[in-house]
Amino acid sequence: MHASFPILSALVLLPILGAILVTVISNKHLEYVKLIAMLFSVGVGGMSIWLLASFHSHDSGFQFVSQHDWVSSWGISWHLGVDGVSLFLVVLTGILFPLVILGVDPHHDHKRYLAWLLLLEAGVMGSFLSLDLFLFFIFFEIVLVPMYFLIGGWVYDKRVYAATKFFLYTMLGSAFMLVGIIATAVIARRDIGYLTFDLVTLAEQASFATNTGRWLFVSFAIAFAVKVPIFPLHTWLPDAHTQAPTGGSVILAGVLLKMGTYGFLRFGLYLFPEAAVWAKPVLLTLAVIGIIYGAIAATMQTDLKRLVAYSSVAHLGFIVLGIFAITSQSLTGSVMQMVNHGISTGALFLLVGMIYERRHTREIAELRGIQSVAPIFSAAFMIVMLSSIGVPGLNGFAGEFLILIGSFQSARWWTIVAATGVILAALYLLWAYQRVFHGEPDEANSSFAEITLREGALLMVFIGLIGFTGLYPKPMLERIEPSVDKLMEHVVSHSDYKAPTTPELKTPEVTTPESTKVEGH
Amino acid sequence: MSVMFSLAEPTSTWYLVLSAVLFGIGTIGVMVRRNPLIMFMCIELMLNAVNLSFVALSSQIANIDGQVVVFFVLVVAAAEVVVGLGIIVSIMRRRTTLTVDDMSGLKG
Amino acid sequence: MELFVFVVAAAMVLVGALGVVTRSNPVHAAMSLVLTLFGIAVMFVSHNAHFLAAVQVIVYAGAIVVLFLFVIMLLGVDKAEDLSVEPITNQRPLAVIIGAGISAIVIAAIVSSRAGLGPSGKGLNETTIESPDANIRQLARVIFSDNVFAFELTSVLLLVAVIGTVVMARKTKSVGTGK
Amino acid sequence: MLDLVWLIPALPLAGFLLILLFGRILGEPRAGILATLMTASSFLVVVGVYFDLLSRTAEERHHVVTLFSWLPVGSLQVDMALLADPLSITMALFVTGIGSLIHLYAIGYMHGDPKFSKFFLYLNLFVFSMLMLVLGENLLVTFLGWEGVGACSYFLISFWHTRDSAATAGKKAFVTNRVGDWGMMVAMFLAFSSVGTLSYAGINAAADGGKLAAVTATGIAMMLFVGACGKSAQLPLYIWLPDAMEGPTPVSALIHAATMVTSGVFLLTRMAPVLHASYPWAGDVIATVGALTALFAATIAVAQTDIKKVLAYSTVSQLGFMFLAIGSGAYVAAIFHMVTHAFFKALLFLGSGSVIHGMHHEQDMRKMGALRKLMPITGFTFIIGWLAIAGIPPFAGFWSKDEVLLYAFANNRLLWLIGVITALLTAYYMTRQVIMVFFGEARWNDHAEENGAHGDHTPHESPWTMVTPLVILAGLSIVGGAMQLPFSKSTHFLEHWLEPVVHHSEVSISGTWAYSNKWLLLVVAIIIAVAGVVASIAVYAKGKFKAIEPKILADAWRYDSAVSAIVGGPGRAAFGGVAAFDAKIVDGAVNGIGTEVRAASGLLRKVQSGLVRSYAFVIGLGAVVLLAWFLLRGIL
Repeated sequence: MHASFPILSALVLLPILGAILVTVISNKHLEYVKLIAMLFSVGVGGMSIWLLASFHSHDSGFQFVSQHDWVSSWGISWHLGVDGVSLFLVVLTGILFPLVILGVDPHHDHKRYLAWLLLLEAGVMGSFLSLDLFLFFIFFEIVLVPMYFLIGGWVYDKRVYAATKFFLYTMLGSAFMLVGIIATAVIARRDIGYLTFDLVTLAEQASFATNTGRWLFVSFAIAFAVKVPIFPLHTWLPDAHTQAPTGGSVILAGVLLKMGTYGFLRFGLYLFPEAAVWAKPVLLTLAVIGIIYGAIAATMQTDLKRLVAYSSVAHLGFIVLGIFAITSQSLTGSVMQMVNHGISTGALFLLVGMIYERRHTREIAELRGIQSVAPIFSAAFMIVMLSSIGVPGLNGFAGEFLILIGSFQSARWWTIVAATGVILAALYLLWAYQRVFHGEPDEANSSFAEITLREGALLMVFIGLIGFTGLYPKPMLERIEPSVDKLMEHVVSHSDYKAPTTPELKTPEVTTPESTKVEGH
Repeated sequence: MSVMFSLAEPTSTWYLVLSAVLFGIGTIGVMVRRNPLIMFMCIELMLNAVNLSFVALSSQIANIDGQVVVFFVLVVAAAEVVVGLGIIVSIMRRRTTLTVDDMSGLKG
Repeated sequence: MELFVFVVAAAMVLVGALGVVTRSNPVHAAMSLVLTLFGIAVMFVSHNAHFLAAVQVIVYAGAIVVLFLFVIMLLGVDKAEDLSVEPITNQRPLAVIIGAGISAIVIAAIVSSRAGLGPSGKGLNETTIESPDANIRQLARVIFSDNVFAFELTSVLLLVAVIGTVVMARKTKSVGTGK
Repeated sequence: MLDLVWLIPALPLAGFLLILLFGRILGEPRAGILATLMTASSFLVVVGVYFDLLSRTAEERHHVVTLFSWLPVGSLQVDMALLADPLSITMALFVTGIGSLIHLYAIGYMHGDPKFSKFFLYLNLFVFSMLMLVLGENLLVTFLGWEGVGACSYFLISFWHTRDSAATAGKKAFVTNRVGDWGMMVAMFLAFSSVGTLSYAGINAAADGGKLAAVTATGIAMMLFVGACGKSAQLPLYIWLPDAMEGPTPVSALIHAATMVTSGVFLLTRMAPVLHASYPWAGDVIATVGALTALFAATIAVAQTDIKKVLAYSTVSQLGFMFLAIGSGAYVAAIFHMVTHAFFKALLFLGSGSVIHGMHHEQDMRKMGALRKLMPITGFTFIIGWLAIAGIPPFAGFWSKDEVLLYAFANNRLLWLIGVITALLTAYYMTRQVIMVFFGEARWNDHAEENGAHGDHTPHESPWTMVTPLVILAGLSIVGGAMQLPFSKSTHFLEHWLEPVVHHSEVSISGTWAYSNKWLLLVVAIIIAVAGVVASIAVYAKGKFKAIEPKILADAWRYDSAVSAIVGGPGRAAFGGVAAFDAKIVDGAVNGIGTEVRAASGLLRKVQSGLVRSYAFVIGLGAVVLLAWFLLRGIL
């Protein structure tokens, strides 16, 4: 089954084909343009779900691997593979793009918009699937171009400023990474015997001198830290989010930021375990600062979209905390939270976009009493918001809790401080909710239209995911965990890091005479 | 004189020196003249200088490849002149004087 | 004899070149260019490059210079350029220094490495009465075998140049407002 | 029957889902009836489970139903599992029982509200969450319910969100609760890292077996207490509860008196072995905070004029009693008081709701009076509630309060004294309330015109749906004390019932002075209660003394306003400072770098003169330099 169809290559290449087709078709047939974009994105989404279905859980290695020589003299290969760490990010990407394409209308320049989106999808897919440093870098950079145009091409006033800032900022980070990638391959040649950019070969066979490894790690970390973003490199994010069209914001929050955290896992921890353990205190501290700082900054925002953007800074802080706490639970939680954040914050951006569609403002002060006129819309917003706050039973909690309980094992005080972030999350979101949805609607808001069928269907997908993942995360966890554990073993065996051991589960003294299992209810 | 003549058979070095001088003159022309047409002609001078050196060296090392290169240079020069003159013509549609010093729209 | 040819041809070349640089009237400059080109053609002949000499005369001296003259006439810029003023400070002395410098360095290089090159190719075919097309045959064989791809590319290049020029020089309705 | 435990929360959940889907179609009153039926049938299941448990031996009264594996990661294995044992079933009994009554009541109370079905939607969700909280087999399932009730509380407090005060109160409740939730989360982390499981059985077994270091146990206990302080409105986190009275009165009765606010007490009881394994000062902290909260809130209640605010502070005060009991090691007493309190406080709240309903949404007690005749059933049942809370025998509150005080005395006499003073104040302010509302002169006509009332504004008795629960609860308030009578060991029914849960941790006071003189303490308690009632009658009914109601008490010691001032003033300024820091300094640095680069390139830009011949010169110069370099290096 695996060998017969190169599904991963198809996941990467199909969107590119779609983008080309969309570009080629004449603007006069806009419906064809849309149709093509839909077909391709839905096709990729379907394939990603098929990938999920045929993924072997409890298998820690890379699956569906596709490896072909590319620039063989430099050891660069087209090497794609998926494991538990990347699987759900790929699926999230596969699901999010068709939803955005189907559900969000850019109002003008559809063709350009759709072409960029499809190219973006290819870049993101490629980044998550690449197992070759060089290939990864290429996809990592490809992403910038469509995102630049998506931020800079639609809707708001300061978009060019935001797009330029986004581009330069992330470019700067990537420059360091490029140096790091080349240096890694060249230095590792001594151990391996030949020049290769292959991630697995490098990670398993190369060993770097302590200082070299640290420098290399730092060069990668800068790029990922900008992308995540980690405090204090985050200021491009609020601008980019605020100025991007709704679809762009959803994608940016949903999958693009995850490229940073994913990079930390895949390239930071895996390639340079020793250095990652060395950098642990710094990154944990920055993560915790990001959690608190992002939340506080979010509280004081007057622009709803900016508020959500700052909340992303806080949420991503949790993920980074989980990654660098390096325990089974925290890493699993981080991977899960990457997906959860993509769903819930993506949905929040969708909702804010819907508010903008109706009221043409994002200013909290100009919105009021929407719950009275649009109760269903408000309910949807409420559910998504509660997920973002981290109420148990919804997806946000499952990831956050795993991160925190895992991090507590190895980074106790950081975790205790980080956990206060949940208080602040409630504060800024509820305060915003109160100002926007509660109260008596004034004249401008009393005609706020209730949710349409299309919007409702779109949100139902998100809410369904939020509920399902929150209540029954097991299928997800058992696919993530083996890979994460393997990664952790790799870190432990390649550094002096000791994984914290939780005490053996003691069988409770009070045994139950007839404990029975009831499946579901 | 005849002794000198007979003694001094022109070797390829002579041609190369001539080519260098011709190239220098062409360079000076490009820098000094303001009429783009004449600047073009000076560039032709430089190209010819190079052509000359190719042919001279071709015969010195007894290799036809030098002449092949000259052949291609001729073709490219022709193309270049065509495009260059086309540009000049379209520029002249918008301006009255033809001085490169006036075409400084790309200054920083 | 060869020396004589060289001296005459060199004189033609240099006089023509100086003429191009110094004559203020573009038409005169173009005529000086023709002189240089002929001189070069003569030298080509003396190096057994008969085909190139012919092409030099036909394409360069014929077509290209005629094209120059056409444009000069077409644009009506045959007014003499005022060479007594130089708007850019020190441009002329600097230009002379640079030009002379390039020449001097190249000459120095030539002179210092004079003995470095010996015959390396298969030799050039002498053009004789029996085989008047020896040079052309040899050249053609190389162009159409080893360099056939580059040769085909030149045809594309020329095509592009022609089309480009036509597009560029075409009179459009809204001159000055772009598009 | 025990395997049907999952039905207990499932029924309200089904109600929630049905109303979610068909709420608008059902409309009033069918949505309410559906919700009530769901809760009532849940109650029936609980009763069934109760009898099933009762039929077993004490050791077998522990039954786990695992629904599915929730969060299994490595050594962390959390199941979505329900636990049926005496404690959880006791809680479930009164949650569903009182819940059903309040649902019924709400059908009448919410009559005519445009969001009628939505109200029951939230109520059913709340009951579901509360049942998850009490039935949870591990801390995480409890936490699911814990946050769920918090969210429902938020929805219901801000139910009439067009009023700004209601919206703010809801937010305040949620955020303050979150502070407590932080504590509970840290407690879970600590428990997991030291025991390796989150299940109550595992943690408690470790604590009982001495495998939990005292310092860890203390940490867990204190963090749980922080959580309990948030949820159960103890000092210093109580501030949300009085504001929560912005919600509809059935909500106040159900959530903010009978069930949700007691979950802190439940949690500490559930984790009693951990508390037992802690340092002794942990219990003292809890008892002291409880006693202080009790006294603090009671003093405030003395001067309140809003009928619901009095009850709200009274609730805080009574919760303080429960924590006093917990801290003294008297878990049974705490649960006992919790149950009786649920009866009479729900009764009082529902009674006040009936009054408010009858008074056309007037809550100021100064505008009431002499309602006894116009609202006979409400008045009669309210008086029973009053007697119960004031501690007059043989009503329920007397027995439970006495039990708490008995243990407090054995533990720490100073705290006992505080408890007694609080009891006195309780009797005093409750009597004041009853007199102001039901006796004296009718004052509701005084302000009728200026309030813009029109037509018939005479108070009226409430419909049967509202009155029936009052009567049932009144009955329970009378006989509730029978659960645990101090006469002999054999009448300690509740203690026997709960023994499997708390037997290791319950403090034993037999042999202390307090135990041997418990009848004396009982008499003291009666005297105190009667004294409070008499004093209040003297002040408010006979007018013999001038009422002492200092402004500072009416303003709740200005604690709430001080907190608001700090949060709204320096707190907000600090937050604003951070936001400004982000915009000016962090982002400023980024933009600053951009500006600097731009300025530098502005200088370089001048090199681009636009003069082709100058460029040619530079190219030539470059060629000369390069060539010269080649020549000198001998490359040429």
